[in-house]
Amino acid sequence: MQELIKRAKELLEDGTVARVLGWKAGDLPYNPEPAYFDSTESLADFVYNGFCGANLSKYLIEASKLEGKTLVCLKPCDTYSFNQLLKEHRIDRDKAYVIGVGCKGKLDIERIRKMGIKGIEQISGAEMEDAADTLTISTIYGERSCKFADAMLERCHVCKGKEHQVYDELIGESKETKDADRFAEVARIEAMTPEEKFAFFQKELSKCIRCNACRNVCPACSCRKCVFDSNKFDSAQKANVDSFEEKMFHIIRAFHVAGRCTDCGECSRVCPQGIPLHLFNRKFIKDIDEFYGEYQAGMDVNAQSPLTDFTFGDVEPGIVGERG
Amino acid sequence: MYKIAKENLTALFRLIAGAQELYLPVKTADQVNFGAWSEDAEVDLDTLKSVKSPKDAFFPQSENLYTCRKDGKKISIEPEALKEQNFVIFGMKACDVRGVEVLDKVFLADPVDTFYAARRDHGTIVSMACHEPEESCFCKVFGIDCAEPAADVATWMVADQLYWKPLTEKGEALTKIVESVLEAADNADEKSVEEEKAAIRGIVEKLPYSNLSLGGWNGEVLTEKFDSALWEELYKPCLACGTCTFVCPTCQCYDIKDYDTGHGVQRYRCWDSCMYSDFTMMAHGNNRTSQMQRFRQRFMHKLVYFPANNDGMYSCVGCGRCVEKCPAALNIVKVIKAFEKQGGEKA
Amino acid sequence: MSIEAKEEFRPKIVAFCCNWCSYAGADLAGSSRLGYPADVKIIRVPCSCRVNPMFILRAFEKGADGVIMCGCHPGDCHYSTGNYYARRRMTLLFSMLDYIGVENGRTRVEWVSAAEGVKFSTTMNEFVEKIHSLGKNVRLGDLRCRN
Amino acid sequence: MQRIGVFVCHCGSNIAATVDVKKVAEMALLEPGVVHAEDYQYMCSEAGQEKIIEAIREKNLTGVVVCSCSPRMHETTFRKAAEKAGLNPYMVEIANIREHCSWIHKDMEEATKKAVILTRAAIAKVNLNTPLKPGESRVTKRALVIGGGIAGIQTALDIADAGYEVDIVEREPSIGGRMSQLDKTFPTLDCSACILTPKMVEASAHEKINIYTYSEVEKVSGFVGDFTVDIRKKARYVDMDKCTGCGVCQEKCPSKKAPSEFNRGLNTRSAIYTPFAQAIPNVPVIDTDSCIKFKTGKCGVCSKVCQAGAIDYTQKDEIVSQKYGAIVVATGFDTIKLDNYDEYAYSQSKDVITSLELERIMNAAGPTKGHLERFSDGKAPKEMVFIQCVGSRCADDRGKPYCSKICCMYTAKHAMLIRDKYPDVNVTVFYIDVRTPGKNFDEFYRRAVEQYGVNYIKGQVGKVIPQPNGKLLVQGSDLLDNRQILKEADMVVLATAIEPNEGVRKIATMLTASIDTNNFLTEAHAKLRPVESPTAGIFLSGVCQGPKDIPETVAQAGAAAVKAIGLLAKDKLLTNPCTAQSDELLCNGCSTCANVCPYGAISYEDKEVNDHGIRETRRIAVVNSALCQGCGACTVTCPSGAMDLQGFSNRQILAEVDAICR
Amino acid sequence: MSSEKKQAELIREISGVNPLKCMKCGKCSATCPAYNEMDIKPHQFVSYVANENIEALVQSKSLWKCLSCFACVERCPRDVQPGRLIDAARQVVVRQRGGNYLKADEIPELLDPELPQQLLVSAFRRYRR
Repeated sequence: MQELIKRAKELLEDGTVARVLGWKAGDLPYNPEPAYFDSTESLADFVYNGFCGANLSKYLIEASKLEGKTLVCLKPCDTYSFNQLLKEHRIDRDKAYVIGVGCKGKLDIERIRKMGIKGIEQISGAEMEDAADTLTISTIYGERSCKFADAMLERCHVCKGKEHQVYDELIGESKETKDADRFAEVARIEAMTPEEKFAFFQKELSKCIRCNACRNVCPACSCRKCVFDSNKFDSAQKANVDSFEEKMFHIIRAFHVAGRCTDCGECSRVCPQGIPLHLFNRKFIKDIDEFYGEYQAGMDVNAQSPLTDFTFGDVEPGIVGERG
Repeated sequence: MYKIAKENLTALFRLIAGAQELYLPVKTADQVNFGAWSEDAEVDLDTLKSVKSPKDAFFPQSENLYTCRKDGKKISIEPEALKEQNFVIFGMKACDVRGVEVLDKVFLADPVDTFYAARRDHGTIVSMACHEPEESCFCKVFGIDCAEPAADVATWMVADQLYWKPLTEKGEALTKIVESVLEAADNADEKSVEEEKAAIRGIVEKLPYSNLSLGGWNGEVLTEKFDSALWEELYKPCLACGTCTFVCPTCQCYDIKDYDTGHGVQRYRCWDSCMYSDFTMMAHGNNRTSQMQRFRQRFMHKLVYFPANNDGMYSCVGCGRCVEKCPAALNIVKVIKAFEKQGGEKA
Repeated sequence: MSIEAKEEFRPKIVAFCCNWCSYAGADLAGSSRLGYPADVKIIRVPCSCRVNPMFILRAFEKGADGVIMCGCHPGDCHYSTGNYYARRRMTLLFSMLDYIGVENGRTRVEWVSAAEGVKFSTTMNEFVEKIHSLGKNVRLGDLRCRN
Repeated sequence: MQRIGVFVCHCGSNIAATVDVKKVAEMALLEPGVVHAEDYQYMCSEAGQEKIIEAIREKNLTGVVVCSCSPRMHETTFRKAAEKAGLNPYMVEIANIREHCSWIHKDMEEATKKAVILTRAAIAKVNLNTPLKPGESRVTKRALVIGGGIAGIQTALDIADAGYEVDIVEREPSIGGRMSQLDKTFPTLDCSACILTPKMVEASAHEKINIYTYSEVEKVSGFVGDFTVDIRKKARYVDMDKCTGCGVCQEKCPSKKAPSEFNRGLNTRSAIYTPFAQAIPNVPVIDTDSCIKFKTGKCGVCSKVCQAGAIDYTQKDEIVSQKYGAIVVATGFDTIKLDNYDEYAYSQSKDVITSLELERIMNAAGPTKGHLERFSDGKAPKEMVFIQCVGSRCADDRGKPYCSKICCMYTAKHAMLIRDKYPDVNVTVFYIDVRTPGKNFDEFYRRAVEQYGVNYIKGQVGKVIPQPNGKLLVQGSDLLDNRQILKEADMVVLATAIEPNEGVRKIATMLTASIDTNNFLTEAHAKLRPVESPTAGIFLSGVCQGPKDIPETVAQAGAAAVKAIGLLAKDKLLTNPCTAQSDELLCNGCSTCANVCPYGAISYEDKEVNDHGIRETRRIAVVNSALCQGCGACTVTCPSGAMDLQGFSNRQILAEVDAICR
Repeated sequence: MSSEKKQAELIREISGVNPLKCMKCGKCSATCPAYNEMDIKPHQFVSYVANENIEALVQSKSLWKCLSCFACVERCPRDVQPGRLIDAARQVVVRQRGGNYLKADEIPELLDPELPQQLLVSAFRRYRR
């Protein structure tokens, strides 16, 4: 982190960048917020630790409109989103100075809470420098600890790899944290009967409060105005009386980002109701991989996205029934 | 005061549900929210905070106002019936109860919101003291005592006993219904409740936000706060989602929408969020055109406009849900602290 | 379900047909007097690639029991490539509907050329039959739209 | 709110026998916006149309629904009627209650119910219709022909004869193309040069034709009727105006080692050269790769000997920018490379040659002055073997999957000519099938067998093995005799597959014309629009579209010319108003729509927008309505819904869905 | 299903070859070094399988004359690969007889010095376990 701050100061001072987009220390041990720093003094609040899960690439849409370059700290998985946004002309490569920051897995405070840990005062082991595999958490109710891996975000368990897809320079080491099959849960659901599937999603989606956090955090949902906010489809934006609306919202959202979703996992990270929203996107990714060949959005800026592409011999939609 | 053993709670719930509707914290797909009780509902009284506040017992996220039916070219209008069934909402925390008081100021003031009023009339609130407050709590700042919650009936869970204390007529009436499963509490019980209260208050003192200062926030500081340059900085990480407003126990804004059912139109209202770009959108456009303005609106409303119109009552109750749920780790505490810090620097 | 109730079930079925092949195929079925149940109602679109997945979801929301999309055979698209895009979109959409527990027989894609009146008619007969066997769409319909 | 009139047609008894038309009209009146409904015997009749016109005028209708037969039948009729009454024709929608209803249902009640719903859907749609106006775009009265072979020349001549300016762009120093390399042509055995040269001369002399040789298309922008093309005129280093074509420079040029492209590398040429004697223009070019002056700076012989002072070593490439209304692609073909067919020993023996090389050898102006001889030792061959289908009809990626179409005939021609000129030479043709569909083609082939005694053996050759004695051992099999053949030959001629010229993919990309996996340009419709590209204003001439022989090429060239003339003859183009439109306030500028547009109709502009008070410059999709054909692919791929299709808008289709599901 | 039909099916399955792709050009026969030894020629082999005339194939000498040099596989323009078909037919026969693989110590006894090298190599390729 100190190296990062030092480098950020240099780049600010020599005028390479006009501002730094990173994280600012929060008032609790686990809530750093995305923040801009436009002076070397302000960098005193800069922080980079295990709770800096936010994917900053989407902020570059606005930052691209500002005067001068923005230094942005991107974790390996964030760089896929950056590339995807670049491909869609939503951000300006010349306006960004990308520092690929190391990542050893990011933490999910909800998982820590789910372990019954509350009244948190301090958490040690979440700093990026030490590769701690145990978190020590002091709380009002006494000291607790947990495995780093157990507190990790779901997405880190299926990490896409520690390589940054795009960067101007790299700072810090990364560690691959993958210890689970990315599609295992999707496959588990696929194997259910229609009744079970329906019950599963009904249960999860009935929690949706339509707060739009998933949409607004999503780097693929970068529309100036979402279809759910415009009258083009007569589609209401806000919660409706019937739970139906939630189902449609999430399917349509997943469809709109199909082939563009990098599986960054932000939707599931931010959902206040803990709905595993990535299961929708990952289903599309799995299908695309199976039907049209493996495709990772954001890996190659020049690759044709699967939904704007075709081959003469593509599978027929009937395969869905035949597959059983 | 009465008491009931924890293992007998199901009997209590069964008794209430036999007479009235019963809503209480229920765990669905790993998340706790207030929901209707049923024999197979997984009741969770240990989790301190439900994800959503229980305000939707009185002010549902969506509710139908009236239905138009089309018959050829004729249209008939059927108003939605008001709530007529009595119900109990069990396990509300002190902050949430204060939240309802805030909503009362809005919906029960003239002109009275009849849908809300009907629900308030028919609802009985059973509150529960917060056994183990958490680091995101700051109800104390608003003068709320989470050890001694208001409500129709207040309850305390101490070890394996639930203590039950009716506070109002409605509370007494409810107590009558469940009398058969309650035992009268004795002095020793009274004492253990007092000990519990002291313990809770002791913890509250240790909470990181408990000493938050609201100095400088009142109905009189409109221009000064409105024009502050700090907003420009503070709003930046905001994603413009509605999480904070939808988990909040006091946010009361709603939008009115029509739904075409094919054979008519349903007019319904649903929660709106001041964070949304079409909030208060009018035919001519929007009077808040930037996210900064919308962000400012939320906090100015909670800490300045509302107290200005309601004898100094803040429309924040310190439940801390926004602290826990904001995807960008923004919240009202950070706003208050930022202003405090700036004030400090100035001074 | 009792036999009586079954007889009462008249499914609502929406068929999106591209103007150049399938709509013409439906016309041919008509002029050849090749019947299919009246439950099928056709919406004309310029090309199968005009069919937005949102249209299909909307039909289900509003109470349709089945949605079928017909277009030119792959390789014969009037706009050369439209149906290839449509094919991918529908494959993914159908797969998603299956995934969330909607019976997959409720959606179908069939390529019907302007000369295939017979195919159009048999396809529609088959599809209506299938929807009959699946019964009413209760999983995707909006409660408010029920009478 | 619209004021809609609904007109229900009985179609005699076609509709009225199974649909209660009165009921349909009655029910229609209950729908929102409907102010008039009536039924009539034959809506499409003069009297029926009159009813529509009258109602529009009297009731101030803003929208019309006709419940009748398929819109494919009478939509135009009713739209015209509405236009007569002063209503925008696009405010008319048809409810198809005949083909889709009365003709397929027997039960009156059921059919009527369905007719009512179909009518309701049409009414719901019309409620959201907006008047549409076909756009207009101007037409530049000039055509560009890319490629100066027989296809390009013929197309250019036909267009020019109709009175329009034509430019031909040819990559080589002379026009003439593949045909100029041929000796004789089947099935008449005319001398190729004798019939081609007059055409070349005619083209160069035509006052409406302008030829850019040694030039390439660099950039294409614009759309049908209004293309702008940049043409790179490569430096010839010879002044076209001054050169008299005397040829002294070529004679004196000391560098004569460059392989002659025209003679397929069978002999050499000078560094300053014209590809062949009848070249048009008869102005040489300097090949800087072999020119001593360019390589070492010393020499300059040509400049010294040129009396006209035409040599100019300082010439630079020049870019000419020109506007065109139509573009014809006539880029032709080449033979495939034989690297993947080692078994035929093409690279091992000089005596294994391709058919095109044989053309040059047989030609009196060719490397051997027309004498048939072996390139290894200059001896006259006694035994010649022709192998068919080399690289054609091949399922793997060594060759091409298609039939090259011309080989059967030219092989028969070669065999016949050799047997005619050198009766002592034995000619054997190994074939898989002999394909001779064409006027006088089979007769021609039979003559080769019957009259000239060419030995046709059914069976592909497996291997050609060069022998130490200089002969070529051909190992084949005779499938009819069921025996394996080992034959010593002096020369082997390979009927090499043809493929579209390299570079055509680049041109297709510039033109946004679609191209198939074999690099043949795709026609707009395989049967009905075979000489047009799906991209408006682009026409296809010759082998660039698919293998064909000279008469077919010339026929297609003429057809392409007619299509181009048809376009150029218009002063303005009316464009289909049912095109996509991008809402600039919703557009993200993400380029997804352009990726799926088959017509290249979408481009991006940086545009200043005012989004509810926020002024900023945004990248916005802009649809060129002259190019857009209205398929709607973009509308679905657009994530924000900014792209919508006029006449089939999202809201219109959803209204139909809603009306049907009600 | 008749047994011939089954066998033809099996041959198609083992070889992964679709004999209907054959355009009867005869390049396989033209290429084949063992052509003269064969009673059913390589190109005929393909049509025998296509026509499900398996009994004749099984009886033929050709089945055991093929060297498995794969020249036909290499040269076939239609991806039909007669060599694979022949190999598959052999397997069908060998499987029917049972004992479709050899132990290492059985091999030397079975070696015939006249046996072409290619056949050996092919056999190892095919029958190893």
